[in-house]
Amino acid sequence: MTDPVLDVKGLKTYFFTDDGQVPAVDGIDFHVKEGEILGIVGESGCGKSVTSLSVMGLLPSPPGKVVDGKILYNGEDITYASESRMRQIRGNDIAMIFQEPMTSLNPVFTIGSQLIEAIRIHRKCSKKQARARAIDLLKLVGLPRADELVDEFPHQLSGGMRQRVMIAMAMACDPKVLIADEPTTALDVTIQAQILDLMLKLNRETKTAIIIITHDLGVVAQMCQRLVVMYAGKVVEEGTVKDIYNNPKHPYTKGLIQSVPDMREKKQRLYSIKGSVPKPGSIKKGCQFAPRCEYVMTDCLEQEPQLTGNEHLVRCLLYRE
Amino acid sequence: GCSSNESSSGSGGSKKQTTLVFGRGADSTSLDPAVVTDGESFKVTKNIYDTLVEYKGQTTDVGPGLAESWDISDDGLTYTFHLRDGVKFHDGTDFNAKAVVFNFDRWMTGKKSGKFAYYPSMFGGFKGDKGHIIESVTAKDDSTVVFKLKRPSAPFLKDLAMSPFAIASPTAVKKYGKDYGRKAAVGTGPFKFKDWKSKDTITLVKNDDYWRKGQPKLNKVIFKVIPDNTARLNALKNGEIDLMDGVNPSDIESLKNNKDLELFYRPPMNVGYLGFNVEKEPFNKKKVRQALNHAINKKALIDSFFAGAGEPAKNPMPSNIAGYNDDIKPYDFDLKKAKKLLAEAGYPNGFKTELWTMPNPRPYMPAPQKIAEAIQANFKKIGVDAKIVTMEWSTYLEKVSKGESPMFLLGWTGDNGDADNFLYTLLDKDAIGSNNYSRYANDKVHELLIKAQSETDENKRNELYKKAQVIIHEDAPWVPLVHSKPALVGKKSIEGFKPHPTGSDKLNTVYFK
Amino acid sequence: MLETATNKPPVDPQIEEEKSTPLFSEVWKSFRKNKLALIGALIVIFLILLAFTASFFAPEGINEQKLSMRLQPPSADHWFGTDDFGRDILSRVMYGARISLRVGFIAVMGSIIIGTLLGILAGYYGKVVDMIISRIFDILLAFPSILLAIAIVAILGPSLRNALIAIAIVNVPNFGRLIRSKVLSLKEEEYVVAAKSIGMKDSRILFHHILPNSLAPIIVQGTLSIATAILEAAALGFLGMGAQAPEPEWGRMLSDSREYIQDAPWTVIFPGVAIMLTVLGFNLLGDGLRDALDPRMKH
Amino acid sequence: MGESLLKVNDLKKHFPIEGGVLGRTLGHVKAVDGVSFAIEKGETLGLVGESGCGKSTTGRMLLRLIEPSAGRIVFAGKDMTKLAKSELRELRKDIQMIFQDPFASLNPRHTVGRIIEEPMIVHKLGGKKERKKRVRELLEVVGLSSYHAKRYPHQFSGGQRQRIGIARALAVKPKLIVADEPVSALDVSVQSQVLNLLQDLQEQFGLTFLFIAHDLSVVRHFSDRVGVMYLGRIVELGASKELYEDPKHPYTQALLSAVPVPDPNYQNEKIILSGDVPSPSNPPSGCTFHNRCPMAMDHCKTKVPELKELEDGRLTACHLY
Amino acid sequence: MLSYATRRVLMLIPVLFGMSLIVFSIIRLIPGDPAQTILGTKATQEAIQSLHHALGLDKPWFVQYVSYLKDLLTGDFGTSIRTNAPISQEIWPHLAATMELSFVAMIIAIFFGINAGIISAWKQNSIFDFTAMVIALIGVSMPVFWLGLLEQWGFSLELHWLPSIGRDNIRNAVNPITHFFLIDTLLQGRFDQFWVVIKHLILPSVALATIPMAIIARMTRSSMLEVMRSDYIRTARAKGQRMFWIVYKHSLKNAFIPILTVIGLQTGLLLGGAILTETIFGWPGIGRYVYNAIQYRDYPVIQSGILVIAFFFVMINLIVDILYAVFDPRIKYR
Ligand SMILES: Nc1ncnc2c1ncn2[C@@H]1O[C@H](COP(=O)(O)OP(=O)(O)OP(=O)(O)O)[C@@H](O)[C@H]1O
Ligand SMILES: Nc1ncnc2c1ncn2[C@@H]1O[C@H](COP(=O)(O)OP(=O)(O)OP(=O)(O)O)[C@@H](O)[C@H]1O
Ligand SMILES: [Mg+2]
Ligand SMILES: [Mg+2]
Ligand code: NI
Repeated sequence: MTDPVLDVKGLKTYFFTDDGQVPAVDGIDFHVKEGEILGIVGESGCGKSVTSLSVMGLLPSPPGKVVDGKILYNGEDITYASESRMRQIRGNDIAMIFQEPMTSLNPVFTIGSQLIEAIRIHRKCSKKQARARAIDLLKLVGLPRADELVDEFPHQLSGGMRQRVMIAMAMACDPKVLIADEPTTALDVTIQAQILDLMLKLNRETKTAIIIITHDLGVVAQMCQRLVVMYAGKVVEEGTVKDIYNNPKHPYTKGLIQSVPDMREKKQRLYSIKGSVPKPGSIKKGCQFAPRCEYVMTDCLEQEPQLTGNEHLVRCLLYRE
Repeated sequence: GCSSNESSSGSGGSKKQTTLVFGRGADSTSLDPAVVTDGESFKVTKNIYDTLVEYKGQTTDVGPGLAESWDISDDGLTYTFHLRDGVKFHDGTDFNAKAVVFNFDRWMTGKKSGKFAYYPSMFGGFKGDKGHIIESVTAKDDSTVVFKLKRPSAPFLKDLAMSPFAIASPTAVKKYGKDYGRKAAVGTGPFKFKDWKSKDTITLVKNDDYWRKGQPKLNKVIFKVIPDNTARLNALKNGEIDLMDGVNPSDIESLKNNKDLELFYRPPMNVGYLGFNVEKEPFNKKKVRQALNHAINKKALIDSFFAGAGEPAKNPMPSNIAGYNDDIKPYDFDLKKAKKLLAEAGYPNGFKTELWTMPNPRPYMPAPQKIAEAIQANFKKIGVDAKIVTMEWSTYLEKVSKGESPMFLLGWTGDNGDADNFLYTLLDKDAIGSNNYSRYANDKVHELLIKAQSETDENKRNELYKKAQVIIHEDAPWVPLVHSKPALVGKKSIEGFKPHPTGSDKLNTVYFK
Repeated sequence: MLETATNKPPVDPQIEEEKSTPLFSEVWKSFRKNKLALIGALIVIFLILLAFTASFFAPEGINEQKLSMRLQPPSADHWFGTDDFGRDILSRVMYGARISLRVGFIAVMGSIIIGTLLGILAGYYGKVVDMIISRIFDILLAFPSILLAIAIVAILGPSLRNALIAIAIVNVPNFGRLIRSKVLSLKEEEYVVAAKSIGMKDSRILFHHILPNSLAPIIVQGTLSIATAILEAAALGFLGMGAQAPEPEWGRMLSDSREYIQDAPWTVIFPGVAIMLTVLGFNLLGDGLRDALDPRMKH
Repeated sequence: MGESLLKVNDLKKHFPIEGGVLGRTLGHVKAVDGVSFAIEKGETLGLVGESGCGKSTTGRMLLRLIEPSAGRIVFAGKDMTKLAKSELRELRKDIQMIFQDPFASLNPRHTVGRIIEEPMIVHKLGGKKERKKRVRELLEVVGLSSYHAKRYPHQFSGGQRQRIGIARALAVKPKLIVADEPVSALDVSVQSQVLNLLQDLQEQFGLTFLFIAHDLSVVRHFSDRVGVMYLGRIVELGASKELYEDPKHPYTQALLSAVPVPDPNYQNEKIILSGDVPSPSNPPSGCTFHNRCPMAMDHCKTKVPELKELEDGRLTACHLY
Repeated sequence: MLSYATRRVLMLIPVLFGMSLIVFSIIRLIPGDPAQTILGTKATQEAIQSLHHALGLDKPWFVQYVSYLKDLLTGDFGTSIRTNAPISQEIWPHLAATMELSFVAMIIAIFFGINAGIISAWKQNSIFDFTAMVIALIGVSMPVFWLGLLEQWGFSLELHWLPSIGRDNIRNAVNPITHFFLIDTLLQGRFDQFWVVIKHLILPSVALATIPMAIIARMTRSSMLEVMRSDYIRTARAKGQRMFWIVYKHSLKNAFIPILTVIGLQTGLLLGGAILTETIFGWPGIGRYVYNAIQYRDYPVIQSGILVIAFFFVMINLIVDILYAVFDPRIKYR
């Protein structure tokens, strides 16, 4: 087996706010190998975005800070790398696309100039060459009229087109890892299908490892090989997509999968997890999911479960050895 | 920018300074003296034009000007002026009797234009008006002009010396028409008009052909508008200007100690007073007016707000004017007496009233608001609670003249140095509605003043005025406050500058050491 | 049986904690953290106290002239020195607080009331009414405010009261526009649509939903406007178009003692400092309130 | 099944686009362009479609929150488009709305109790005491506690707020509820709670729903019949089971295929549509779908297809049939 | 873009028309009589009346307004009642004086304000940020007239470093061409005068610049902070771009629109609001010109002066609006 390109170990990212310390990410482990597509699912506020920003070194700081853990890129520890080293990595080795295509492009610069900038930061080339490359990239992501688009402004493009531009920009320097933070949440289903299709294609062609962050279980099921399920800043389950969908272990994962209506058949009644996602840090002791868990045991309120198992890992006292 | 050495070398290199910058508070309104009424305009026109006769030195005595000499007929109705020969206007045309006649014709027939304000007020109206005293002005020959009057007028010569009656070039007046006085100003005076930057500077240059040989001594005079007194003084201290008027009294003390600057005092020809509206309760009571006369500490007032540059007033006119009654004993500052008088008048606890004051400094009262404040404090001590009211100048005059204010600060600067110009103008019952703001009417006084107008014997005339002053003092329609000696300040190196009581100075004798 | 009963969500722990009137306490919480705003609040409170107690604490009356004691430098007797009438400057500055605060508050209240009325008319009734009112605002705003104020004072005559009226008028368009835009945006808010959808009358929507929710920006703008109103009043006083002698209005005091700046600088310095501190106080307070009241500013 | 509770006939809304020198009308956004449907008492009609296709506009026109440009809305036998303002306010009691954004639809300055009570005050239902009592009842009904009445909206989570919104809608005992994307802002686990709640309420009170959503699975789960909208028109309408299992219109087919199914074992053939949804201000001629339709024929470009009945009440607007 | 601009220009017409009407009626409400002012204490009832007639003040006000408007349309501002001078000639030197002063003040304000704001935002919560913002707060709270007095006292009266009043050396006056003295002196090659003009500009322009500078700094900071939190800045950082470029290129251009708004607003305010500074520094500007005219009830001057100021104010807004489109490509299509 090949070594992972990106390996995150025990990452903890806290926010130090006026209201106290918020453990947005509270010990996360995952890794991704070359050419692999990893999914990270979790509900809003569970720390998905913070994880990805931590990896990129883009946390708003203050108040955010990585307090523990390691981020290894190709074996190199970049957790506390210098800003200049991080600048070399960003865009070049690890690229990122964001949830909101409407606001992620700078409205006052043309598509072309933003793409050219992305290229010229990491590649020595003339403006002309960069422009040619930009047009190629736009074609690569399936945008029509690429040579006109370079001179247009973001507001002249639809959401789906902008997301393609974002992908083109991310792919500009052939990164090894592409982190996509909810890349399709803001898009319509038909457009989502286009974008996902594009990402799959790129993954196949360039062997770029992709981390898809989403809350949509459907997207994960269709796209990913492996899956990390997050809850309240922690990984609660990790494994291959098939394993997890066919045999979810953690009560949260189970509940999540069951509570989604299935388009193919009408369930009489949806399963539902009671309560709502807690604010990070509000549950101080025991399992974060305990207050909502159907299978809660007295131990759960006291003891913090660990991630156990191999290949298919789960963080639940039900599975302790 | 302008340290003093830089500026003095500004125009003349290392040579003697020949440009004088005169700083003043407001711009001229026109350079045609006949149409203006404000002192600021006369300051400039006085240097461009000459009058037939001129005031001598720092007095209001009349001496030759464009007329070398004159004869007066015994009945006092015919004046014959012998004009100076060889005088030329700045535009090169000749000054002669025709020019004089032209000018007088222009004024006396100008009723419709509404422009010539001084003429009718000094000569009793325009041509055809009932009061008009000039019968005719004719040129006997090129250098002789004859004035015929309808009735004798004691101040006639003094009137002719006034700035508004300066002689302008007929050619230029005709040529420029409406624009005369703005685009052009052509007289016979020591300086020629060069240019006028509105609200900023007026520049005059030397008239090389001036009829007083060897004058003027300056090459250039710039009148610079710096509206704010303090700013103007700052400019002087920084050497940006050479001479200025409108000095804050508060600055005088420190100026006295300034070795680079010199103070000049203008001999007083004015009166600043607190007027009562004698038609209004409670000022219709003589005792109240007298009480208030006793309640003001004039000396403290003058020390604090005129920096001593003023004489306490006891009469409505300054002491250097013929007819001044020096025997009058002023109301002394005595609060007890004041209270007693008030009580007698029926106001033992005083009363509430308003004290109106002018919005901006005037020559006779450089800090009217502060004086009002001080008077207010004085009056408070005898229970008179006066609220200070102020408004914009023209409204102020309008309302005061309509009798809307119970008590007001005002003043008067004499035009020609004649007692008539004070007493009749300010306190005669004929002047109610114009300059008799107190609305004071006393038939005795009226009689005396009218008689004096046509009395040509100096001594008899003076006696009449003295009598009138006694009555006025007793009736106390005013509190005469002060005859201010407005201060001017200039560089130590200025020589030959003699401020004139009328408020406008001919700078032909001025030079720099 | 309904399943909802069994499915009842557990009460969130954080809901339990907050007890007191939440909006106020929340605002106070975020305000308290802002040190500058607290300083501002302190200055303002201090000034208000000063204004109310000036007559007790001022060492001397405002108008006690002692011409013999003119222009004394600061000393133990006269901490701020004396002016050209020999009056105690400290006392006058203290009384001045009363004048400035009164001008600030009343003028701003006036503009708020008129501005709100016009703003509501424009925002809620739209169309022609909006056109007319907005254009009037445009026109008024196209004149530099100090010039407009001067013109108004010229009409009414110079006095503190008229300066106050002028300042109020000059500030009306600011509030009018604020309210108008607030009404326009709130009209589209979903909870207002919701109110409409339950069949609520326009007037009720206006008074129960739109106005209360416009309050925060009005308070903020109001506080900041007090600062400008005080500055404007001082400027008018300085030009002789505001408070009249012998009222100890700070701007007036400044212009009255300008001529002494070289010989008796304290006569100029202290009133100026008073103006600056007061305005600063209200600016700080307004800024703080904005940060506390405007959720957009939170980060 | 009884009478139609609501009948909508050829409903249109054209928003003017203003601009130019004097604010002239430059054109129209055809947000809704001829929509007809009926809702029987007690049933749920689902409305799906991509963003901007006119779902919300349709929903809001039913309450006349937006004035229709043309068409008729007959509710309980009364023509709503002809009502005077006061009658309309009266009628709004019978139609209530649940909004998408749980954060924006509650006045932040009012207590929850007041929010729920307000409709009763407006319609003068009961005395003060009764109203308070009913508020408490309603809170219990939607799964909150009666002591929540004193709280303010910001003290609740998204799911709880949505329950408050539902309670408000129920307060006046409406006959029809227009639910505009009631769950799309919610987390997956909370979404199922709210869906279940709505389902329960419908059973309990016999409510009729117009259920608007863009999530096809949710619509399928909740609705008896479903209408699919595209660019302001309904392109297909039918019973949900049949429509999902056998979509007729090419757009419906593409839409359904594009939805990622949360099951890694399920692999469907995705129909990826090209391009974006055209702007409603300038819709394509003829069949508005023709430029993206994989099965477009020549006359699709010119002829507008009618909504025709195919079998057992299924309506489709396509020239293929 | 062009149609946008024309549309904006056309929208000016009713505003300007309304302004002229308001100005006209406002000043007729001002009590006080220009004739009385002109004639002063020497006025008689008769003289006032005939002057009224000569000035046309005895006609009904709307007749006066219509004829005023007619003149305006032909570019004739009328003549000053007081000096009889055509206002169109008088007004320009004053306007130019104020414009020059405002322009220099604005340059100072913009340069220091924007940079202070940017650095404050970039180094948020640093000592620099804190100090700059406290200074800015004091700046907005500063009574200009007081600051002007203190400046004059310190730098001119006590230290004698800079001239205290005026815009050029009175004795060695600039020969006006455009009336912008900085330009005129350069055109004439008078570098000595140029330097003198600069020296005269320093104190008043610094006084005048204080408030706009503070406002611009504050606005820049908050606008930059907002922009720097935005998604596209995160995108730029994710590309690996340097902070310097992110701040000065990506953020500034976006943050510039609200900054532009305050710059426009402040410039407009300076034009008419410079009265106080002009008073203190004896600057022969338009503010004083109008202020004096109000004192003298010189109706035509007040009218035209205020209108010209308002016109420039509106023009500046227009320019700002058009500049928006330069900085924000989205606006053209609105
Ligand atoms: N700047 C910040 N300051 C304080 N807390 C923060 C900040 N940013 C994020 N958090 C906290 O970190 C937690 C995780 O946030 P994150 O954005 O990673 O969630 P997410 O899983 O991406 O959610 P979503 O699906 O809504 O994007 C949140 O609960 C939030 O409260
Ligand atoms: N007030 C309005 N003025 C102009 N156009 C409008 C207005 N409201 C909506 N539109 C336009 O009408 C179209 C339909 O809008 P609508 O909100 O009904 O769509 P929707 O189907 O609800 O979309 P979403 O899923 O995003 O909520 C959109 O193109 C929108 O831009
Ligand atoms: Mg996120
Ligand atoms: Mg919608
Ligand atoms: Ni100089």
